[in-house]
Amino acid sequence: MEGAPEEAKRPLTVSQAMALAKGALENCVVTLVGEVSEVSVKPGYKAAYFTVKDTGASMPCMMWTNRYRASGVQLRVGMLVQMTGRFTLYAPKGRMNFDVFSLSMAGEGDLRKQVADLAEKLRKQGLMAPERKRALPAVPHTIGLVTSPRGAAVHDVLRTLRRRWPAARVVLAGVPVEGKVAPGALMTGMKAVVDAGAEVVLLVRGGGSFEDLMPFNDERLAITISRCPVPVVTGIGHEPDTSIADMVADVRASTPTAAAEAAVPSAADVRAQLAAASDRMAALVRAQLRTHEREVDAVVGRPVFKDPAILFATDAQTLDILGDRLHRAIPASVERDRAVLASYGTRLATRGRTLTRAFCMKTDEEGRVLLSRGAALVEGYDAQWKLAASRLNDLSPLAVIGRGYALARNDEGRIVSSIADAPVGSRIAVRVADGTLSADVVAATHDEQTEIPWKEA
Amino acid sequence: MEDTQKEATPIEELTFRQAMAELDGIVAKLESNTMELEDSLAAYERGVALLRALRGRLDDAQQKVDVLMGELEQDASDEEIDTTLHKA
Amino acid sequence: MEDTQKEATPIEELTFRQAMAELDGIVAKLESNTMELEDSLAAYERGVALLRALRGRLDDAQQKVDVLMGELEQDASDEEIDTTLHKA
Amino acid sequence: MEDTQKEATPIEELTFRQAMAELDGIVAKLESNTMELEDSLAAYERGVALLRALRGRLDDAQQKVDVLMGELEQDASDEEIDTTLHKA
Amino acid sequence: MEDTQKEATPIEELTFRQAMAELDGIVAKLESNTMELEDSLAAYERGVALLRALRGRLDDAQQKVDVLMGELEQDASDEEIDTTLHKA
Amino acid sequence: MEDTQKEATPIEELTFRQAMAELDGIVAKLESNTMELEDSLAAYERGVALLRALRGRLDDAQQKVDVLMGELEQDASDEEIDTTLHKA
Amino acid sequence: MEDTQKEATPIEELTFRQAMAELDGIVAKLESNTMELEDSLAAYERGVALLRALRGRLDDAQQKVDVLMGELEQDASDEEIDTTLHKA
Repeated sequence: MEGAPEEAKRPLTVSQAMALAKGALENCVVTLVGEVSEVSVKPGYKAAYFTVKDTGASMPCMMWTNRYRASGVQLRVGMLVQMTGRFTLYAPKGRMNFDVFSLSMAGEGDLRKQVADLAEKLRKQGLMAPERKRALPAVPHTIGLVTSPRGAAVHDVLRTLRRRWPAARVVLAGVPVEGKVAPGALMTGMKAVVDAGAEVVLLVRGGGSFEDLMPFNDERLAITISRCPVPVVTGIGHEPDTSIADMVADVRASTPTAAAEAAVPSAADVRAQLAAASDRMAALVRAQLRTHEREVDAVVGRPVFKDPAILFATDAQTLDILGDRLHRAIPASVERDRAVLASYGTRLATRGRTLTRAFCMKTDEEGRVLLSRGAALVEGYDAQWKLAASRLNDLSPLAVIGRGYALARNDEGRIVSSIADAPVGSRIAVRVADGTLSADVVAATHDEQTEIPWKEA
Repeated sequence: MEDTQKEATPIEELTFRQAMAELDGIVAKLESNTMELEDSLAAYERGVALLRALRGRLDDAQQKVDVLMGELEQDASDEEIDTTLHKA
Repeated sequence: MEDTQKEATPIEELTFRQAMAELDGIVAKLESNTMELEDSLAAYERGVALLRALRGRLDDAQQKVDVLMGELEQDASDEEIDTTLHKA
Repeated sequence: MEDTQKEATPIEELTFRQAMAELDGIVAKLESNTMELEDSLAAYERGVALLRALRGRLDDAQQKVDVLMGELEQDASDEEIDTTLHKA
Repeated sequence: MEDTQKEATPIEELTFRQAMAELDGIVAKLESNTMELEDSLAAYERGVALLRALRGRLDDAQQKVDVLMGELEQDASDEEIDTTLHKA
Repeated sequence: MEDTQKEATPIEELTFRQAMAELDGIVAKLESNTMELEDSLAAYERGVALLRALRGRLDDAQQKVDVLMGELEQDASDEEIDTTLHKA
Repeated sequence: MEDTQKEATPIEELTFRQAMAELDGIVAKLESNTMELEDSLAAYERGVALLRALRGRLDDAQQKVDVLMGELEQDASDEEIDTTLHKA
């Protein structure tokens, strides 16, 4: 465009003309309000295309998808929108577009402001605090459903509940969800289902415009939800708008179906859980039984039960040994004593045989001595006597008599050696050689004195 | 047997959730591996009864809808086999 | 006999674990070989009685568990038939 | 006889171990060969009585244990039959 | 007789060993050959009486022991029969 | 007679040894040949009497011993028979 | 007679030795041949009386001894017979 002034007089090429127009248009940023007449928002497109009109004109618009998403507005035909942008040209078709920078719903501004203010107020009151959020009952037996009895939402919810958890009883409060009466009706419905025993309340409706959803931004409803004795699940199909009800509810689901899914477990999951519990219990009990069996088997395998003989083995052996020793002890001692006695017997017998022998020998000896002595006892005396006898014999004065002499004795026994010795008349005994004569003295003759020669010898 | 003072509630008097919780408790107790054989057996028996009862309830379940307010509009696409509607 | 003051508890009144513990004690005492003949005999008798009772209880328990599991399996297969019928 | 002041306890009143100890003492005394014949005879008689009583007790005990073991084995074989029948 | 102040104890009042000791002394004295005839005769007579009494006692003892041993053996053979019967 | 103051003790009152000693003395005296005839005669007579008494006593003693030995042998052979019978 | 104052002791009152001594004295006196015939006769006569008496005594003694010896021998041979009989 650098050469534009000098080339003004010369006819421009189409492209140059378009570039010139584009430059002129794109410098003009305007804010306008219009009603949406056509909308083409498709996934995959880089931009959202729509048309705004008023009674006199219509204007094609495009908005880059990222910007459109950021606006938070969902375009619908008939919507009154306020937008800021600039005109631009699509050169290949020679079409003018309004390139929208920002978009908001015109006429809703006040409502949004009100809602945001209420949200802020309730937040400050703590109604949205995460710690207030209650957990849903794992297996609700009674589910309160507060929604419109008409339309897809109630059936979506019932179908989902039937599919996932037919065991639950549903108490339904079919109430209007749009219009001025809706908040009060919703509150009445909630009370009705809670009174009917609901353990969880599903507060749902299908999608709608921001204005349609206004009952769910009601402050009284919000307080009712926050004070509801049972958990509340919202399923208000109006992404990306978030209602006050969503904010104070215990669980917020994006759709009625999602709310139903959040409220009940899946029967299949529960069956699986039950099956797992069944298997687990059986396994545990079997394991315990096996453990006990092993314990019992271990005891059975212990030596005392395997071979109970060991219980008494030591005692039995000790007893056998003692028996054996006892067996031997006493006979041995009797035998020993008997042997000693036998030796005493032998010694006594031996001694018995010789007991008197020494004495006998002694007496025999003495006997022999006595015998010999006896034989000689008289001998000495006898010899003595014999000697004396022979000597006496030799000396016998009577030998004289043998030669014829006689020996006369008077009656006194005296030798008559004198006539005086034998007076006449006395008797004398005259010893002759071979005897004695008795003689009487008849006479006496006195001899002359004769000498007796032997007297002098 | 340690828990005899606490008589077991008849299963029919238990809610599904209570029965489920008791079953969970039984499994946990069995897992603790500290029970007497007799208690384990009793627990197992109770557990089996609970299991069967729970399964039975699941099998027999039929959705009941009590309409407390308003009039439910029938949806032609739903098969109404499992749903009993009660008008309040 | 040293433990006569402590009368033996009737086995039926013992839990499995108590009976097992008593049996273990008896076996250990028997194996220690320090008992009087009379005591070890009595202990042996008690041990055998305990052992038999424990075996009996285990058998009963096994049987009971088998029965209970059989019931569960019966349920499961019924269900399968139901499901199959249902789908058909 | 030296021990007459100490009357012998009736054997039935002795425990197995006590009787065994007395028998042991008797045998040792007999073997020491220091007893009077009369005492040793009395001791021998007592010893024989103790030995017979102890043997008798051991036999009884053994028999009792055999019976108990037989019961245990009977149980075991019954069980085996059960198991076999069960498997069949 | 030198020992008349010490009257001989009646043999029945002597223990076996006392009698044995007296017999021993008598035999030794007899063998020493220093006794009076009358003493040795009396001693011999006493010795024989002691010997016979001791023999008698030993025989009685032996007989008693035989009887007791017979009983023991009877027990043992009974047991053997028992064992045999038992095994049969 | 020189010893008449000492009246001879009656032989039966003498012990064997005393009688023997007296006999010894008599024999010695007789051999000494210093006695009166009458004394030696008396001594001789006494000696013979002593000798005969001693012999008599010895005979009696021997006889007694024989009887006792016979008893001993009888016992011994009885015992042998017993032993033989016993062993048979 | 020179010795008449000393009346001759009656011979029976003399011991054999005294009588012999007297006899010896008589013989010696006779041998001395100094005696009166009468004395010598008396002496001789006394001597003869003594001789006679002594002879008598001797004979008696011999006889007595013979008897005693006979007894001794009898004893001895009796004993021998006894011994023989005994041995037989």
